[in-house]
Amino acid sequence: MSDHHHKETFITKYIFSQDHKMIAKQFLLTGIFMALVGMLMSAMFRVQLANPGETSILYNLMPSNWMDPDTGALLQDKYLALVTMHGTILVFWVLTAGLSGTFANFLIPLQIGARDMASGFINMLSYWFFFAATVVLIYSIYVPSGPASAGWTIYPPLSAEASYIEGSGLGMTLWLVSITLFIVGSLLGGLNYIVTILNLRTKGMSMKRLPLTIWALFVTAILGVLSFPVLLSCGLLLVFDRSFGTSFYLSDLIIGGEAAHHIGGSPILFEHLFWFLGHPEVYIILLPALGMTSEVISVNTRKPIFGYQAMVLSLLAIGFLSFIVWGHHMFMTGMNPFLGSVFAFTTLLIAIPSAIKVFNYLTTLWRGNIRFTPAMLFAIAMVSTFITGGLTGLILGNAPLDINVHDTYFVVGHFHIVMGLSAIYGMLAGVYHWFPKMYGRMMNKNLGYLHFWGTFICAYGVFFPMHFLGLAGLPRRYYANPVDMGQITDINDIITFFALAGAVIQFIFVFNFFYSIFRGSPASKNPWKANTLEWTTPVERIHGNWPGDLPEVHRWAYDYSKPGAEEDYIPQNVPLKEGESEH
Amino acid sequence: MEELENNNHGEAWKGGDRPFKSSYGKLMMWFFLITDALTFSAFLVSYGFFRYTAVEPVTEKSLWPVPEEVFSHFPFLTGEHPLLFVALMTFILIMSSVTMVLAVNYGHKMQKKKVVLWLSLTIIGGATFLGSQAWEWGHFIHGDKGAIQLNRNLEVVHIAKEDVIDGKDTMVLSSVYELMNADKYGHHDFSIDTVLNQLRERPSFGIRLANKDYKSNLETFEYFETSEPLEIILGAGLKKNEYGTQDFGDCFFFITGFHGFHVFSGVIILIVILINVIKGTYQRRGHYEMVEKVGLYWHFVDLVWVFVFTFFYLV
Amino acid sequence: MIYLLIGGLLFLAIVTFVQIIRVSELLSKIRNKDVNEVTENDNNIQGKILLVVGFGFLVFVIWQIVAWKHLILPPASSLHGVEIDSLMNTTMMLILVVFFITSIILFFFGFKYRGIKGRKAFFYAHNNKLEIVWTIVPAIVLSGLIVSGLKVWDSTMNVTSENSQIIELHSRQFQWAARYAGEDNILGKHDFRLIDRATNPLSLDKGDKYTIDDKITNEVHLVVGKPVMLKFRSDDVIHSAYIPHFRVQMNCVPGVRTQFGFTPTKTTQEMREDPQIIRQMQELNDRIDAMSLIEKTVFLDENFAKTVDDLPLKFDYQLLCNKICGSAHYNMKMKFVVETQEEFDTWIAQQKEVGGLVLTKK
Amino acid sequence: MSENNKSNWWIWKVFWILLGLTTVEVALGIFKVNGFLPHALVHDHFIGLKWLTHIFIILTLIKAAYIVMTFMHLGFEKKSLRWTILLPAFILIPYLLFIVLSEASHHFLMNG
Repeated sequence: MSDHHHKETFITKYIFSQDHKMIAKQFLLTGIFMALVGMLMSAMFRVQLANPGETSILYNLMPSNWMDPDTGALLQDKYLALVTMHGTILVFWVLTAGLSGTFANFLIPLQIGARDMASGFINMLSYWFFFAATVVLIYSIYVPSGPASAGWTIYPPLSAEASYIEGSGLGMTLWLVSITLFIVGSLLGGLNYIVTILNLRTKGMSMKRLPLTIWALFVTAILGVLSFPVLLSCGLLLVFDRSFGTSFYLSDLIIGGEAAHHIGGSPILFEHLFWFLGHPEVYIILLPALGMTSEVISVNTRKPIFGYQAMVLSLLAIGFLSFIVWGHHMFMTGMNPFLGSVFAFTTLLIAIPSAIKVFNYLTTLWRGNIRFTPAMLFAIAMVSTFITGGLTGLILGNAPLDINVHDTYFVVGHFHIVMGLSAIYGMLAGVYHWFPKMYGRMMNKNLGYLHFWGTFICAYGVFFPMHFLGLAGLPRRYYANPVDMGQITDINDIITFFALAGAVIQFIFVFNFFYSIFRGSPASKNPWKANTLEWTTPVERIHGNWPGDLPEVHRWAYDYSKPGAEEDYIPQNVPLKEGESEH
Repeated sequence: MEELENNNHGEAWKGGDRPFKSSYGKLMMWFFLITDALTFSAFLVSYGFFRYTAVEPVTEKSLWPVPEEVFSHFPFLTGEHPLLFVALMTFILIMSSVTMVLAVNYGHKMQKKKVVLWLSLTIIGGATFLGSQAWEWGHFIHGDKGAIQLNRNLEVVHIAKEDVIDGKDTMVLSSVYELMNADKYGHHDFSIDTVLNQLRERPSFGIRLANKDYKSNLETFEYFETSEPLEIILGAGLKKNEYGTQDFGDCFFFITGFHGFHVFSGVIILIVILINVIKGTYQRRGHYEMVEKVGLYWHFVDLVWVFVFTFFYLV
Repeated sequence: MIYLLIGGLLFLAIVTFVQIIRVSELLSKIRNKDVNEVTENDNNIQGKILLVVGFGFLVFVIWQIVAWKHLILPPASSLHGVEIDSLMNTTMMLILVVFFITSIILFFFGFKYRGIKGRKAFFYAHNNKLEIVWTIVPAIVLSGLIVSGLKVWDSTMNVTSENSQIIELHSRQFQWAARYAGEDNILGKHDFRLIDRATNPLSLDKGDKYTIDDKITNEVHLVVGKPVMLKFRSDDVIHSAYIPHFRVQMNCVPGVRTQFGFTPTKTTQEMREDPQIIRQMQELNDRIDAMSLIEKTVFLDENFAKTVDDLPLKFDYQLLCNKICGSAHYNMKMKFVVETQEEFDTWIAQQKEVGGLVLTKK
Repeated sequence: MSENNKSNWWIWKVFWILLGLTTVEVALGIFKVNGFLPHALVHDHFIGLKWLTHIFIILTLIKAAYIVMTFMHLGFEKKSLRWTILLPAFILIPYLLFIVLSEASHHFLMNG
């Protein structure tokens, strides 16, 4: 049974592969591609905001009918299309699929000691549904009327009627098709992750010994499985409203100067159903990053993560709370003020488990022996953005304070830092950390440092000033600044400068990544001297993960610098010495 | 791959604990059912939302149609038989659930022939249910009362007539067909003017408003002063229906349709499984877990129907 | 051609880059060292950079606060806004304190405990007392925030329309209109099916007796110190009425009624004398002054519907649309004026009643 | 055969229970139309719903419980599995319902 070398053709090995490691890489590559697409879109609208009404070489990346034929400037509704697609791509494609798709697939079987996912076939299907969704989404950019343009939250009626905005025609239909495929893909994936973690752990790998990454991915998968189906319902009802004339979300509309037949529906219902997914989605994005950060910080401080149990409990608490707070996105929709109070209360509760996590990270750093790999730097940056962005959440989650900053750049700054940057940093930390396991080679360290410092500086340069724009009363999704706010132009220019610089710096990473796949220096079996099980597998990555028997687990994953041990790390499969206590 | 999956069950299983003492396939099915339950509950919650908002502002009377009036027909029977047909459909579905349990039960005992028998009966039950639903949809779409749509808030009002019950003069629900002396099973296309003229000529007829208040003939035309009649609606579609508020029809088609789609896919899966059973796939594999998993799905479909039945037809 | 050139340059740059990396990796191979292994030297350098950049970031934050403080909104010009502002300031202080303390600790720890070969980290897995402390302390602080937050929320949102002047704000792509309830202070009914863009753009009910004295205007005038109840309505998509200086925001949702009641406390004139506003307007006017005459004319005409004679520009309250609503979303705004009762009375007397304008009974 | 019948008796028991409950529901529905039920049951409200509606909901939940616990075997699975399946449904669905219905009542207030 130790021999898992089937005859594999190119197609079964690289394309329709059922090996979780290959599927993870497929997710990662698609994720990186989509991240670049999303980043270029943001570069385009940052350029527009700095030079409104002027043309730019960047716009040539888009179909020519996106530009004004005379001035070459970006058209107004296409600006909204860019914003919409940027949001959709980053939230769903990069941070949901790219992050948890990649690392759940890669790490779950390796860290729990399983040969593969519970069902390799369903796992493969999950990727290919995602791939189909990607194709449809990219295609929708090129339809003549443009892609979906109603914001990534696609609130009807704007998303329901093509005469309100051009993108709500075919582009919106394709968006809905794409997101449906995406949901099917992530549900298949999520079900697989959950049962794999529950059922396929190797001997000795009790839930109390699971690495925090796996805990985070577990909670993430549960969140996905419970929240995505409601988005599916929500989207289906919207499809019916758009295409078959029902009135689930529409009422009292005037279309083209005439009263439409819709009556009785309510956009507020849509918003509730949408945010029932939408808020857990924020944590679907954030939790894997938190989990991987815990892992990377522990490995590189050479210390056990402080308060393992508290970390797990706070993960679970965040997971649970994320389901009952969605209304804080809707304080200003005219919702029942009583519900506003309920949601303000539950929202602020989230700050408690988040604070626990931050303090535990800081204590883990205390008296460590920190090794600054690029992954470790990104993990520290992740803690930093989690603090910076999380704190402004106290303003946005408190209903009365939200009145004045709701839908302004303050929100944009907040969520880009706390969920955008944190999750991206977590993802990059993960890539730098597990790259040797994925490809058997090391990524170039110095390029990694360069990439990190560039990213860290530019990202704060982009998103921190946005808070001031918001406090000055500038609404988001504006094609150009209102001129009577001429005083804020300088801030906008600074943001655009950092955004473009940051975008260029990402190409260092792309280069490093592809260069190292083929030319990087060969990695050893356990280059970071880490404890978790994936580092006990051979450098040659075989289908089935371990030659011979599966490893047996005897201890938790965080025995770093344990007193009495010779080395400063003890892998999980090393039996306890006589008289050694487990923690 | 087959080999790897088997390894996870068989020899290579190194005794990692399975906290639920259940195979991964069954767990996956259970978790899938939770997601599906959430999908359905989102629909039913939306339905609750529409029903709750369909209330007349000042009087707080419900503007939602009365289901017992809408679903009051039985094939080959004349007259009003509220809920009887849907009760029969429920019975069929519960019955098919029972046959499914029996099939699963005999699967545990490895009695192939019995499994085939009860699975086939389940399929027949499912197909009958689908047929009944088709009949019901047909009836719903055709309608049997007709209604007048008014301008204000697109209110839908029904025809009523005076009657004597227990010696008291009251008004009862009638239909456009009765007013026009037409056959309700035929195809008609009444114009709003002919109906209004007829209403003027037959003073024993009036209307019933969406809030279930009756208006005598005189009051009717007073009411039409402020709220102008637009057209006659016969039957139901997604944009309008003769029963009342637009969302009633939309929800009916969408929710029962989505459930019907589940039953349909269930029947297809059952047929595939039945073929496998007959071919002896599971007998060779040594267990009928596949039948059990599909059984879970089938019971879930039944479970959803129980809720749809209550909230759509009874309440 | 230009693309070909850029492509060629990029290609060359990449090739050079690859070669440099190859050489450095080969060199280290000769020295029998893995170039990608993190050495003590790396730890030292990166730890120091972390300290410098981290504290640089904190200095950047302080610089922003100092340099841009005058750009943010001046203190609220409404009664409830003052409460919101004071809660906002408390929260902001708290946030900044926590932000600086934790960030300093983070960057300092990173620097202080940078790795040294042979040193062993301190095995410190958990400490229940410590963890309970930093669960309970945030919980207490947060309950304070929540309680005061809910108090402000309740008093802001649960305003009744008694004693308030009632004004309807009507939104559609991409313009606002206001409807004053007239002397009876009751808005006439409306029904979206009565729409007629030419004669009845707000789809008012012609038969309703309350409609006749309503007044439709394209800017809103309010009386200082007098409560006002705004009722929102939308004809097509969701818009959002955002009046930042009053701390007022509410979505306009088709098919759903929403409202927001508040009391303005500063007249437009008073605001124009506010030092912070003067400074903001000064910067704006400086910008306009720097333009050529033609640019000026075009700019003023396009953005303010004004001419050069109106310079320098003066402050006005603005209602902005704050929910994505289509291509001209960013240009959907309306002027608000707060003035004394006398000024208001003169203005409103000049506005025509709906009854005399478009509504003739069918 | 007799042995098989014996081991299947619980299935038929549950079947009769479900059938009985459905019959009661349908009967109540028909009585409601014909006006045989006490006025209080059909017209008086309790927490926003009619008393009869409450009865229907309780009967439905009993039916659902029988289907899930016996037909779907959940009653015979491990306790931890049972709660893993049931808890999300018990928490999330009522919460969503609560929020959306509160919102609906607010709509109704505002539009009135």
